[in-house]
Amino acid sequence: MSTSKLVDMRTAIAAHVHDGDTVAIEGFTHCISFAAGHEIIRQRRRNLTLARMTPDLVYDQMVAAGCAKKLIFSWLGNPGVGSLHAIRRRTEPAALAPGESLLEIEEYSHHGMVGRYVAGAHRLPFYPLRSYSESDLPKVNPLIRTVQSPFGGEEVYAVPPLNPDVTIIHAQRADAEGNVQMWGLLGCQKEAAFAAKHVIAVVEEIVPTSVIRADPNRTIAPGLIVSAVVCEPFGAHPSYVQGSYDRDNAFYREWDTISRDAAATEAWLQEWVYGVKDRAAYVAKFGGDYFKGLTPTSAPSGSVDYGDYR
Amino acid sequence: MSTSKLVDMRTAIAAHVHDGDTVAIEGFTHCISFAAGHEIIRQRRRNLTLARMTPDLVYDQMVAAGCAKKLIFSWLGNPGVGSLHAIRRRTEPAALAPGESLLEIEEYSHHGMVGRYVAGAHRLPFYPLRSYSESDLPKVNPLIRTVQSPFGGEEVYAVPPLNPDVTIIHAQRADAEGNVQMWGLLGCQKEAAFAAKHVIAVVEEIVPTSVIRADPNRTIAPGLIVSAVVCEPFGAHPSYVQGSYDRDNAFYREWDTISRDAAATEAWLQEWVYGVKDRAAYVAKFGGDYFKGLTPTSAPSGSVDYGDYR
Amino acid sequence: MSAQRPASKSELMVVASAHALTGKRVCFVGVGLPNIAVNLAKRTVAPEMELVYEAGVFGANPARLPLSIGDPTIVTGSTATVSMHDLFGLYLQGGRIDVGFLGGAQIDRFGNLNTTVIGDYAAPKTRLPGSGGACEIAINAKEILVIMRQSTRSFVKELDFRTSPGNLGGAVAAAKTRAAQGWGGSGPSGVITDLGVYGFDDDGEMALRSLHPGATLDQVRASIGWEIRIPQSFPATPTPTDEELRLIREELDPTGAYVS
Amino acid sequence: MSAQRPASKSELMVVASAHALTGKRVCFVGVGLPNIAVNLAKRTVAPEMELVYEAGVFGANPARLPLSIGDPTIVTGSTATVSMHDLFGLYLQGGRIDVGFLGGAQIDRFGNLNTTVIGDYAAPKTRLPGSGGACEIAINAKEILVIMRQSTRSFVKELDFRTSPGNLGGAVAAAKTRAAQGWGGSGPSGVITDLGVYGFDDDGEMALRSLHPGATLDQVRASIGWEIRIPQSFPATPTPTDEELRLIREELDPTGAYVS
Repeated sequence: MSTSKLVDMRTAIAAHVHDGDTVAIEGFTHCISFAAGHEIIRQRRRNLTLARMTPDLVYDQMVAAGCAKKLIFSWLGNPGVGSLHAIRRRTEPAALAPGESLLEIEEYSHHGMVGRYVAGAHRLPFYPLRSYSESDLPKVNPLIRTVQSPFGGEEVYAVPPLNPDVTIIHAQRADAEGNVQMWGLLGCQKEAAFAAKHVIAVVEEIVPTSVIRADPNRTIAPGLIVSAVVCEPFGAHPSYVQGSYDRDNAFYREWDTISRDAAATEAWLQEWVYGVKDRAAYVAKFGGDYFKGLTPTSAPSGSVDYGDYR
Repeated sequence: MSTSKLVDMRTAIAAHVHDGDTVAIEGFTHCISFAAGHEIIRQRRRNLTLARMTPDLVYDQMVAAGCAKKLIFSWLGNPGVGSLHAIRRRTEPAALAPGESLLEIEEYSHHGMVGRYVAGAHRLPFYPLRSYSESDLPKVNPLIRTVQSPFGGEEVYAVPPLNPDVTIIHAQRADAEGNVQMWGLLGCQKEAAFAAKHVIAVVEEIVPTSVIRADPNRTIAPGLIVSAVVCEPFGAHPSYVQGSYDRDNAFYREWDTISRDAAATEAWLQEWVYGVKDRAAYVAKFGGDYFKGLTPTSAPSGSVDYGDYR
Repeated sequence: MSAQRPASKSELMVVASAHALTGKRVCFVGVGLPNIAVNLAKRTVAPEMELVYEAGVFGANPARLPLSIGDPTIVTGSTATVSMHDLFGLYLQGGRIDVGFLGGAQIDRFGNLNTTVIGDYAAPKTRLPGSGGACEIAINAKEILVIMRQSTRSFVKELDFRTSPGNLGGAVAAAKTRAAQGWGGSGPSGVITDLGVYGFDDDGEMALRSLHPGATLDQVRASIGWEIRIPQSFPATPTPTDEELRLIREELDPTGAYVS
Repeated sequence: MSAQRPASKSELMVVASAHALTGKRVCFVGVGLPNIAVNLAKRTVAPEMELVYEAGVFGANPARLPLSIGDPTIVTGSTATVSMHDLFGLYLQGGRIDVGFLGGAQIDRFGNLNTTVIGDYAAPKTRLPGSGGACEIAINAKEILVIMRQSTRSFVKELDFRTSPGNLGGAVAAAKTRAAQGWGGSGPSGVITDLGVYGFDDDGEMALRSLHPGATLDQVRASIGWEIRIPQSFPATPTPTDEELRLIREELDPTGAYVS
């Protein structure tokens, strides 16, 4: 119906990510677009405000590469492993390298970050939630406030909308118009996408529109809100894509070692980000067997019937 | 894992619907549990507060049968046809039969009703929305109020939580523990179910738990929140179940004629509700070929892969 | 196709409504005439238009004419089928809808609409369906098109109940309220009746834009409960083409259930 | 199985945590030790327990031990996989979670927890992960179990930052706040360490409930930064059974990644 939005990653990032932008690469452990993060590093974007519930390795790498001036987040760690050391070097004064400044920090809880995206996506001035009561978080984040219920006067907490300039989501599949379908952990991709001015959808596979239309309940973002579609197999590595490949837990552990040392981190970036021209080259560098080892056996959902009504 | 919650409709209604309760039979045009509504009529429940976005024929019939003292709703019509005449006879003073009193009315817009269920399900004291501005609805419903944003002071409208004593949803399938899966129009079934103290899930088919677990993204309500599971094929007729049978548009039109006349309405209730002992008898009364005529040809969703990760 | 019988009043409404959708992208569809108008537009002047049904469907591709807004045919083959919470929150309130269609039992000169009651709210003469999604469509869709047949009962000086706001008491008040209250849209942009097409002038008041073939100014004036603004000159509404009539009569409403 | 090597401190923590889950229905699972404890409980004392992962999974049935909270193995074969919005809104805030597990860098005598910073917030000595879901789990899960190794660095008189509220300044203040602020839960019910199991007394203050085999009161006192309440008499924590140790060592953590 519409014209194709299919572009390569370089084009998508060049068109939609600009210095100073607020960028959200979402995906809760699952479907994190490392491919987009690496291309942002290669294009040497600067002064980005990076929003993400769990900054994960992708933001640790982007911070190490000097892309970020600020983080908006709710949990700052290497899931299942430990710390994000590059980010710690920019948040702990004693660890700060000469000439570097501290990252700006704006911090919430998980529900608070979700609420920020929901408010942004629903065009609400705030999102109410039962969190933060007697926590010190509201003391250090002036954007966590209370709101009084008009029914009985009870006070709950509220967070303001977050509307990224661009949200980047990874998913299993989309059609060329940008209708995106996803299964497994849904994170807050839908809300972060609807909250954004632009959406870049990165997928493992481009499918005909008929595949999307055969199962419309699986659509998390319609082409209407998507500015660019990028087909990038293994684009979420070292995170994973449900049904396509496994989380590369070995790399998550390895990053803990690499990232403890600034020079080793820089060397890694040189080899695996600056040193490859795109994700296809990154995948090729691992060798085909490497990804075979991450491929799960099949667990089919089964098909349901929507019925043909004429 | 848990014990079975599978019961027949008579048992489910007897156990969970009591005189004076607030009852929500949800389903937006799709998957409306007429089977439950008819059983409530047969068990002669009284003084119910009936909540539903679109009361539809099911509440017109329940009001005609004398079950209701109050309606909470957002759109009061026979969709695609016209008025709900039995309800009009209880809302227009000139049409009121001797000895009858006016129904209590508490009325919202669609988004407002959705918001009431969401607030109820999320345990929030209110739900904010950008609606009602300059409408007369807040003047006639004191539960539509304004709330001030703690960010910039902007005023938006708010509705209070709705927590039905029991929510009844219909869906394509569930397992015996009450894990419910649904596709097609999702309405506000999930929110209405999570908002309720008890949930009765009525389904076309009971499937093994393995079918549910093969596609966990399709689950709209987990067994955790479901008190009773009823297997009731064609239990949504004359509304429809995506992929199973079509909406019986002829009956929706026919009801317009029947319901214009109080005596004809009563005769219909005698024949089709009081006169049959359960939904199976109702279906048998139509004859098997009748429902064959409502069965669509197949439109499969196709299967996706979740991957077996060991 | 030739020697078509001339367009009926309903057909004139449908075709004029379709024309008003020229080039539009995302349209919130109601049942009945708006539904046929939108499907006609999609086959003619707005092939890229996405149909949104308030029941929770985006990018519908119905294989038959849906009787109700929740017909299963709007789901099968659609781009996205979502909960009402998502539909009203993400799509409508989120600002993704270009055009919403509304109708009503009463409309006033500023395009405010009543779909709630005739008479007193607490003791109505006629109980109407109520808002449904109309109140929030009026506020949050970027623009509103109204389809209604004209009569002095429906085009009234004063509404019995204002369900869905239009231009309130005029353009100035409306602009101020829209900004202060964060409305997503700019209100009514056109009213299509069985006699003509109306726009809203700088005062926010309804004014004739074109007169349907066969209709007269006397008919227009006699069926509106206030002195309707009629400009010095105005065109005739274009006569439906043979192809438009064929689409309506053969494809969209072959039984004449809506457009007769 | 016999001639097992004796239980390690981590194994004692895991088994004591599993025992604390006896008969529980819905548990919010964290990674690491809590994850192993919950999976052990499901195989022993709480077979009907449903595992909820904050990543969006209800009724998980992991085929392997998940390294992270978002491992694909928690999705495949689960009862429901949902958005974070649903997980935190409908399940947690909605009041459907019986037990939440928390840990932290610091805990005080009232069970308040710090997972945010060591040192000053604006210029921290150590930047920790932050809240994640901990703050809302502490408030909305019906009860909280804490798993932490004891040390004077972590069991402190005063937190550097209160990320997740426990019993605040004591039972009276906590009860008042919980009612006024509409908390869904009643806060911490137990703390399981490498030395013992603690409960909370009528003042809302931590008190020893049982001492692990091999641990001494001197060790307990030396690794807590305040004068810990120790009752006149208390039992020993039950020694892990052979079957419990076998499950941990052979099924749940065969590589000893967590429990060693």
